[in-house]
Amino acid sequence: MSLFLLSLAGKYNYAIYIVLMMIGFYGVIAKRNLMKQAISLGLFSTGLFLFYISMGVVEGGTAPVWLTQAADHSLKDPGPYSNALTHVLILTAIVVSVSTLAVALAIIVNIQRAYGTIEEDEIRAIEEREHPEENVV
Amino acid sequence: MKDQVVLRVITKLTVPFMIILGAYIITHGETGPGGGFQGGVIVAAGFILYGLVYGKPAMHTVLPQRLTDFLAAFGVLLYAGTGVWCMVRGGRFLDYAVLPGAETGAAEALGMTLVEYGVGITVATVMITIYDMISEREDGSA
Amino acid sequence: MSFIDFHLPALITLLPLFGGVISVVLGTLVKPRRDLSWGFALVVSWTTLFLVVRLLESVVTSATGVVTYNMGSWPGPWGIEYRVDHLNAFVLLVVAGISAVTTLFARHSVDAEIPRDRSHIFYALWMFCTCGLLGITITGDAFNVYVLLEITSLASYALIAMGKGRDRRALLAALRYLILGTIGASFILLGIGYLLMLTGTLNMADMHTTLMAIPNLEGNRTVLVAFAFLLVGLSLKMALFPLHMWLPGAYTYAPSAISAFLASTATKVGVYMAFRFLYTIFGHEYSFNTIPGHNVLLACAAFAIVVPNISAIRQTEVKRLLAFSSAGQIGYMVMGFAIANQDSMTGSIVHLFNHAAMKGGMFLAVGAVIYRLGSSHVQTFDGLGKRMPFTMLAFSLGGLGLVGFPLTAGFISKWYLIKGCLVAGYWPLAVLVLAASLLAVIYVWKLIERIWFTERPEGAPEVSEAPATMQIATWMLILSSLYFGVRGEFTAEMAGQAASFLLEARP
Amino acid sequence: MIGFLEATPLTAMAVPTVGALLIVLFGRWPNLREAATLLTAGTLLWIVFGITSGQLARGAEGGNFGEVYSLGQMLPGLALEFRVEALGVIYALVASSLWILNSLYSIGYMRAHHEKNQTRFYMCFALAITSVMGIAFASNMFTLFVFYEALTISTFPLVAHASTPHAVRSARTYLGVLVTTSVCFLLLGVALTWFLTGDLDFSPAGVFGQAIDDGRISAGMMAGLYALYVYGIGKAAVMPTHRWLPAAMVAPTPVSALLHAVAVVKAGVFSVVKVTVYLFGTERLMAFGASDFFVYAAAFTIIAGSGVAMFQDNLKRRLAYSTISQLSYIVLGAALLAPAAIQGAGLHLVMHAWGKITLFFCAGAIYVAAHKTEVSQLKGLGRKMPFTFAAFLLATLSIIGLPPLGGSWSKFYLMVGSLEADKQWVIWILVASSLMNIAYLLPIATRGFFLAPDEPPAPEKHDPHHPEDHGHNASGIQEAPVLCVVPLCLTALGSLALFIYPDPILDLCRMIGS
Repeated sequence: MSLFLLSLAGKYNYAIYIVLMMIGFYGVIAKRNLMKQAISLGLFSTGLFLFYISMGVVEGGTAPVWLTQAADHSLKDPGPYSNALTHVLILTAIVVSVSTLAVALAIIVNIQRAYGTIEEDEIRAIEEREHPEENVV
Repeated sequence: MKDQVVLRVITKLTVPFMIILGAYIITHGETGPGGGFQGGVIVAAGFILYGLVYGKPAMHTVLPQRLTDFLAAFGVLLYAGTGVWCMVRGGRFLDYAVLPGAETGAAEALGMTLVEYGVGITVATVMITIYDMISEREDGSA
Repeated sequence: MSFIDFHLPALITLLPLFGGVISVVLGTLVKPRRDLSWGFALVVSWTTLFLVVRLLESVVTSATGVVTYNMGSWPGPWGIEYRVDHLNAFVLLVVAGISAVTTLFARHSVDAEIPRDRSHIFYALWMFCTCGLLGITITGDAFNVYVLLEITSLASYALIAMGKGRDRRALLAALRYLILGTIGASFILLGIGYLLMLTGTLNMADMHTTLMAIPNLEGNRTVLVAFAFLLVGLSLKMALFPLHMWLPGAYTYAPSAISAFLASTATKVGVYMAFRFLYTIFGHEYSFNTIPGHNVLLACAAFAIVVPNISAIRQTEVKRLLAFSSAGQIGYMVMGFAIANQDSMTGSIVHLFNHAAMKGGMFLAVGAVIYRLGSSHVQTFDGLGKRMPFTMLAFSLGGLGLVGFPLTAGFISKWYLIKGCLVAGYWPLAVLVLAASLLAVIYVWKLIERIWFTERPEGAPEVSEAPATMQIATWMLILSSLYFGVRGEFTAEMAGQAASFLLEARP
Repeated sequence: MIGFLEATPLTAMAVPTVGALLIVLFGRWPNLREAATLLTAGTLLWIVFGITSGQLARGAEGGNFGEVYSLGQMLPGLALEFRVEALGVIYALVASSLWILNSLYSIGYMRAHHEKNQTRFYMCFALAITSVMGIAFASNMFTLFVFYEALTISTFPLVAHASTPHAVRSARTYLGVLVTTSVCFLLLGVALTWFLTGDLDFSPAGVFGQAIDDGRISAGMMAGLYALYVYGIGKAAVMPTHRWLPAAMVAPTPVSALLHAVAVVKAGVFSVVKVTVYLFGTERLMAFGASDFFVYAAAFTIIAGSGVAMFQDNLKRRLAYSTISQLSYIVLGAALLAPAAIQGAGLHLVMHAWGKITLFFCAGAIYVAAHKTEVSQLKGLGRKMPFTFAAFLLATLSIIGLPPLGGSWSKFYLMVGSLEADKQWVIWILVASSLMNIAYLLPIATRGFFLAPDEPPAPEKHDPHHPEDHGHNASGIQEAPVLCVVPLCLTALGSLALFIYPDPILDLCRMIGS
């Protein structure tokens, strides 16, 4: 048991990523406010970013950049460095996630305009009143 | 926020530096940490700050909506165009080695800088467009 | 080798990308005119189709059956590698073909449903979506799949939301699709992340080699976790029961042309991704023997061909009915690749093609009805056979194909699928497949009776036949589905080649 | 290359297809459209005659199968192929000869009735005949299945022709039963056969030889497969798959005639015989006793069908149940497996077709002329409509199987067959069924001739839409239009002729299975 806890403590960032993701997941499922759903979605993605970033970390590593020595302008090996690949990947994923959020927000703004509310329950009520024979939303 | 003099003055002072910083980060992306994404966002932040403080109409006089639309597309065009330029010069897509200046290593720098600027322009303008879209009220004010 | 042939794989994705960008530029430079954006999109999409056909030719004629292209000349596993074999080429043909035909259809429909000053944006998004779909299909790099998947998804969320002009529920449907789609994509990204941790590479073929070299693979929890995440993410993206609930709304309220386009390509590319991940990366040995992935998939598929089809019967909105039916048809494809033998795989891949043609044609026919009558409620179809005979004939023929009557394409796929079930000894599934086509009979016949054997009600608005571009587009798809139903050789052989490629786990 | 109008299976299918196109093209001009129908029917008959004479010549040399004509591969290994063979010739001959008469009759009937959607009607008719030709000349089970389904689809609009809710509902039953059986059982059977043997070509030895020798097929599997086929061919209406047939009675009478004599039901029993003889092979079936069950099932259907028919007052429904019963004669003949029984089955295919189509023509003529649909309303009508009722009587005798009418030959052969198969009790079934036929068919004609008409009914509401309609009370009734009466007289005389001169049909029947 203690061994398990110890290994957990050593990989605490992985635990955090799971917690973050699950909080976001819960929000997406449980919250009836569209805006809160979008925020939860952002949280969900953040957990994912943490996972990728943790993955590339090398103990004691620095940024993977060649350093220029002041004296003769030659390049110096920076020593151990983190895996840049995962960080580059997650940079792309962050951009994707931001764009997704932006589209989500734009749609929510439009929903607010079309329905006058962003509460899912209220929208459902409106739709059921308008289209009683279909099971809509 | 028309009456917030401090804010207005500070904004006017900061915005140019933000844009310069953004441009620096985009340019620096070729050899060090930085690049189009980060730099683009910083540039956009400059414009958005300006829009927040001075109102959207003021921002639109600097950067009309059609121009942002155009630039967003132009950025992608710059990026993809660089790739195709490489193809035309006999390499593969985004094969910088065939660009002019290959012997001095400038070819890579050229290709990457063009691509980074392409990405940067697109990211900046898209960010501004998103701000534009979301902050729109039905009465049109900011 | 000419410039075009050498760069074919890259050009196929670049063309729609450039097309989309230029469409935006054109729209900002010139005042948007009615047919300008459409005409431009048309040229781009048909040129893309032409390039895809050339690529298909070169794949079929090449000695190894594989065409590769390294982005930026980075070799092999380090750079992004485009890798085209029979399977990709076939799916590319579906995507590019459907995109070209639906663009042809779109002229009047988009004019009626999208504000004119947004049309250049609309077509640009459409081309980005095509670019993404083609990119997913063509790339051999796992992370690239994710990025392009998100490009596709972002474009399609926006496209679906643009249906708000006709029905504001489009917004809700788009948001729901966005949320579930993002979760699905995140799961896929997680799965890729775990694989990256294990193998240190993103190239699919390389991943497979490295995975196979891992000792005690069946006991490796990380692989299992990656597999599970990918399975859930992919199921969401291809709308496999019970994760299909985003699909009916999204397809119902999207603009007509987009419904047809997405219904015949988006989920198909989802299925294609499942092929790639389960077969090319994990290998069918691992996916279906080492761990019982097929049990989960077969159970889902079995429910998928029954439950959404039953829902389809109850629908009163034809687009929604077709959408539910699409969710049902996914079940056939998944069943085919989960059984994992030559025949069932062939059936699955052929069905991917056939269903795209039939369902695309049907959605286009409904789009024509919406253009003329403004609604796709079942009651608008009453007696429509007299007023729009050609469109309705196309719709009915597509419906027959959906049921799987002989001489239509649907029959070919079902035949292979049944044979695959029998070969694998899953005869109850064979019976289920047959019985489920009876469900399709019910909802198709419900419409056929309305169209041909009901009088047009008193006071119904007068309608005439749909415009020529709409009819040509609809009939292109329906006729191709009929042609490949009578002459199934081409499709069956392509699919058979692709299936044997996957089963032999040739990278 | 096949020449224009050469007597081949492909031209036999092409002619009605082209005919359907012409009918659509001429849809606006009824006379031209009907001329196209008749011209097509005539051409087709000529081609089928050509095929028949070729087949008879081949039979004289001891051959049976003609050369293979292919429409190309539908799937790798599964081709749409056609081949002339005796049983197919019989079916095609029946269908094409009766189609031309049925077309004549349709013209009279449809015009007298001012039916709507006549173009669709004639077009689907022609397409149905295309499917029939496809079934008749199919050289493998796959092709047969394809056209079997095509026939179902092309006849659906005919059944639902009236477009009333009742018609549509009944058509739904029609489609539902036929599609369910064919998809769930027949297609499964075909797929299983293909999976087990890899071969679907019709040949006298059947396709299962290799698989049986390898021990991959047990007796139980063989019987199960055979059951999948026979129940899967719902058009053969072996109980309990018969429900579609009475439901299809809502169709206009020419369609009922087509369904019950020419196209659909005969496609069913034809397929059963074809499957029995050429897919399974009588020897293999006999060795396993796989078809024994269907001797009983068919016998039950014969008796039960007749039994139900006795209690039907609606004339067309009574004929429908009679058909169910009569179809099982053919299934019985096939299931008995004895050569004479199979020849009897082939003969009955022809004899019943000519007899039953006459009965339906008469029912339609009575409806057109007198608007009567119930048996109980027919008293004394024979005196007003002598030709119709005389034809009805002749056809009745043929169905019962009394000389000098064609039906007696087929019953004779079936009885001989049951002796050959050593199942004497079947004879008693046939005799009992004949007695029941007498009980439910003969009174119709006698009632028409010998009973005095009922009291003229109280003046009923006059239909304002058809003021010139033939009278609503018995006094105003006269014969139906000429175009209705002539075909039914011809078919009745045909039944007579088939008794006197059955030789070509007999020759063809003897070729079956050789």
